[in-house]
Amino acid sequence: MKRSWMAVFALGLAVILSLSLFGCRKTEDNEASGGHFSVQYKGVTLEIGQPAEEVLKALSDPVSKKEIGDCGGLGAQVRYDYSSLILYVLESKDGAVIDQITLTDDLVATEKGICIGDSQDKVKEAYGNVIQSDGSRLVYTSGDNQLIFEIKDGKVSGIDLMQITQ
Amino acid sequence: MNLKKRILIAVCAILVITLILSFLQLLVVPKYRSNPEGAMIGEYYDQAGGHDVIFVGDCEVYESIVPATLWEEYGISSYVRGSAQQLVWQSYYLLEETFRYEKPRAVVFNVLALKYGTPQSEAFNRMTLDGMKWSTSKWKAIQASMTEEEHFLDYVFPLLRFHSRITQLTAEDFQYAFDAPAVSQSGYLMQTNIVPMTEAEEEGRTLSDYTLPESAMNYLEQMRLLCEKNGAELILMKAPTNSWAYWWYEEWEEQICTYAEEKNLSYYNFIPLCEEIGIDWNTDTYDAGVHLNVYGAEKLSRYFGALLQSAHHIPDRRSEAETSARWQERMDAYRKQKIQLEKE
Amino acid sequence: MRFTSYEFLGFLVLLFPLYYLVPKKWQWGVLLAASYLFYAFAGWDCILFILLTTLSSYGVACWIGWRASAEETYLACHREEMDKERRKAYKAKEKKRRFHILLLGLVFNFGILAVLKYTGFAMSGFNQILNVIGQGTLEIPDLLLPMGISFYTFQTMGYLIDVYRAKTKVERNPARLALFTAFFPQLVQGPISRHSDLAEQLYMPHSFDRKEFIFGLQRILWGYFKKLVIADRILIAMKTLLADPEEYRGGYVVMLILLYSVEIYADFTGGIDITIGIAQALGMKLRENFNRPFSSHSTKEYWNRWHITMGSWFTDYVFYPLSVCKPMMKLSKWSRAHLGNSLGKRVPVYLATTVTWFLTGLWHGAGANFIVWGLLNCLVILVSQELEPLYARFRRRFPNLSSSNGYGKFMAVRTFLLMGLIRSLDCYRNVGTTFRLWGSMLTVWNWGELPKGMLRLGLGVADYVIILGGCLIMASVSVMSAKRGLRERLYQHPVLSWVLCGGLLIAVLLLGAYGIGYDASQFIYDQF
Amino acid sequence: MEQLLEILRSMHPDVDFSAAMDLIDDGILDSLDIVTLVTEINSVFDVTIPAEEIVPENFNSADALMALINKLDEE
Repeated sequence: MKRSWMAVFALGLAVILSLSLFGCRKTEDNEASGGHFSVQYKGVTLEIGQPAEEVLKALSDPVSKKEIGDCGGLGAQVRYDYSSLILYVLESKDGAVIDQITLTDDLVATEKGICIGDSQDKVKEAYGNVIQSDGSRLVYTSGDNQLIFEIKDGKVSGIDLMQITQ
Repeated sequence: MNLKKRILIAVCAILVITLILSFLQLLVVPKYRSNPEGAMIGEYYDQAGGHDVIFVGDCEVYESIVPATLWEEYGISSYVRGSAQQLVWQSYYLLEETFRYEKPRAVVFNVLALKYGTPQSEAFNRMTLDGMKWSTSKWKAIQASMTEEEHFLDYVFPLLRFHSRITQLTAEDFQYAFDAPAVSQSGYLMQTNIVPMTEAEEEGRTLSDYTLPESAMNYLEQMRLLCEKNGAELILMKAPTNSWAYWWYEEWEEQICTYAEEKNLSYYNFIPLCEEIGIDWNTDTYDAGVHLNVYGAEKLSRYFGALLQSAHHIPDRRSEAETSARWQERMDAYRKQKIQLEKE
Repeated sequence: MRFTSYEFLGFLVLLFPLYYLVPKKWQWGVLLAASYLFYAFAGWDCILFILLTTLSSYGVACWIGWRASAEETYLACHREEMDKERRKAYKAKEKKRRFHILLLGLVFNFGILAVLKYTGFAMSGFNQILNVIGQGTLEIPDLLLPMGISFYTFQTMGYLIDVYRAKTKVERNPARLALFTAFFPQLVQGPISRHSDLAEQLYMPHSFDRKEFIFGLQRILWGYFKKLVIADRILIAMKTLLADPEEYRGGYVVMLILLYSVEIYADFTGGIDITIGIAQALGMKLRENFNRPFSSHSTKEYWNRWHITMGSWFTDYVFYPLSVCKPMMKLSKWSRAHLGNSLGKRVPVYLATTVTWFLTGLWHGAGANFIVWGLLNCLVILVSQELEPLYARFRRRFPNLSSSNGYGKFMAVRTFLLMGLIRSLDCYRNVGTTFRLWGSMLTVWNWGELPKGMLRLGLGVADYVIILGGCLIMASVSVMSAKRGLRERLYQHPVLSWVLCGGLLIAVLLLGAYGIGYDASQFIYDQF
Repeated sequence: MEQLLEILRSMHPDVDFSAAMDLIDDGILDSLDIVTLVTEINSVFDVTIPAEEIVPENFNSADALMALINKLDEE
């Protein structure tokens, strides 16, 4: 009597264990090594795809603001020039989102501390071996974001954070 | 209640329901009065035929080319089949359809749209494609333009897409349900107000990739072959814009120039020619440098007309009675709208 | 493939003619192919699990069937030399062996369900314990949840238990059992059918019956009306309310409860109408899953009218066996001896009820809030069971009042609100938040700003008017069809039925919350 | 039989069980009552009603119940 009870449960457990090991996991999307790219400016972290409203409120008013509507009047590209960076915002019927960030001087750094003027090696050391390097640029991707370092004679001459356009 | 009677009732009921649904469809489909960019494609059909030059492309085309000036000054009969953010494959299929209506001598394509290689936005797709009459070209254009969230059925039965507008209907929807007056002058959307361009030009933003998408260039190549097959000369143009939002990068310019040389097509980039054309960014733009207003467009058309006549032998048809009679109507309509808009 | 997608409508438009054109003996084959095609849309890898369940229950059922027939032949040929005593012992031994085979099937299939659906929940619970003693956390695997796994698993296990109880004959053809398990209309959200009811209908050839087919289509249309025009429209407002529970407190919670009650009624009964409508169009009769639930006067009655097939499944296969099994018998003897007769009598029943409701809650979803939802329902039922003598005395003291219509209405409203309150646990998905918000209903008084506030949730005045109109239509249809089938009566007046159906169709196409403007949501019960 | 009626009456005093013919179908006895009844019968008549016997036919009237009890008794 005892033996058959044990057999039944042992078999059941074996099945469950094998299932959980084999358990067909959802295909994990292969998260690239680099974490999420972001930039710290006046105490506010700026990221691509972030809703623009709070960020614009948190940052003091920009040096200049230029808005260009699209042909059909459905949305607009807005460019906010700040002292050491330019913020491109995409406005559409479902809200405004940060589309691109261009650093313009060495007062602002990426989340790994790289600013304009740093050496090429410092960039490679911080962001790992180069994933994409076409001539005068170092390009790193993470998720659907991209971080681009323009390089001129060994030094970083421009930093851009943007979405990968198809 | 015998069977025959039941079937009769069923057939009548289905007929009535279809009638009601098609009327509701006419009601809820957007009429594009406030944003006329959506209504232009549909206006071509009752003016189709007898054009020597057909322009296709996005807002840069229908805001910079004035067919009325081309006719008035050079006797060139032309039509602009432009629409908001018209993608290159949409231009291709529009051309494919246009060649069924007429055989123009030349086709002019504005190259800015080559920067998009994949479907962009559902709203712009609707503005360009809903106006088209049903044909294999429209069917293929829809297939090529649909974003993931879109369904082909939503194009076949626009009621399925726009049904939610039933609670936001305005007088316009009832007034223009069955037919609506034209919003454009042979495809040109007149803009008379003036918003000068103030600060210095800024460069466009840096791009992650400066090469034009391969899919777009393939469609350009197909467009060239299509024009060749139909005996039309494909001419490439880049309308003069001066804004960081629609910046024309040198890398793109190089690629277009090499392509044009390779296939020996003529390519006119009007941006460096602004002084020669006489475009003054303080008076000739209605949105601070992004598009030309009517005055700028007339200047550009005057300049381009001369080129078309000299280099591309587009005939002067003012002497032909029948064509000039047709164009007389269009010229009156053009002048009337211009006076009226300037009053506002 | 959701019921509200174009693909599904295309699927039906192709299936119906094919089903009636193909030779009669192939009809069930067409259904099987259609069901697996429908399932393939949900993902190829899910098919593995439904096959696993089907084959395992086929094997176990045949094995039990074989053991049972072996027992009969043995008894038949040894009838003379076995006296009553030995025959009884042999039968008991055989029954025990069959029980073990059954147990094997149950453990295997419920094992699959437990692993795929509850590992995450169990591990997160385990992690909480680990955090308390500071050992860090386990990485929770994101397991794939096959569509409708809870429904088809319960249905096949019901079949296994029925075979063990010799309530239904063993299905010798695995393909037929596969159809019983994966019959596509009921895959998404039930009803959970019994093998004895459904099996015969599935394999019997069906000739085209115009009246049944029209009734089926009408019911499908009615399901889509409730689902698209009412349920999915309400969902827009609910999403805003649920996105930020802290902001929408007090009066908003009451509105959420009311909205969710209407939304889940329209959504669930709509989905079931589509399911039963499809089955009827194919010539089959599925069990009704609802019977005017909002007219029930008590929670117990409510659970006999809402999701009937689930309730009866748990009663037949969990509640009764649990309350009559040997350990429970010993417990009741013990409790009767020690706690006196009146209290002792209640112990087994209450214990069985609590366990059943715990499992019902767990079945609804892998989350603490579902379990609390189940136990709360159980608490209400047991409390009202205790108060029964009090109600009886009240009825005796005020006979005319208690039998009056008004009192009936009062009880119905009371049950509706009580069920709505408990059901909001589904919405907030977090027990703490839900209790806090229940509290806020009393403490926070923001009814003043409600009219303006409700218009900020993504619905305009027109939408609320449509929802109200929808509720009136649903109520009147429910009242009219209570006495005699509405479609039956309508069948006599084709013009009127065409006007109504045409109106419904136009309402669905025009006012339905579907398409790019809205993202027509899943059925609430869809994530099972 | 009398004992059985007495148990039934203790649960629902206002129902005349001797005459009633469809206790389950009319919803007079619901699942809770059935289980209480079964546990009572098991202890009073010293039989064990298995779960598969809990079906409407056996519980619809007092006579049917009595027949079930007798059947289980002499099996």
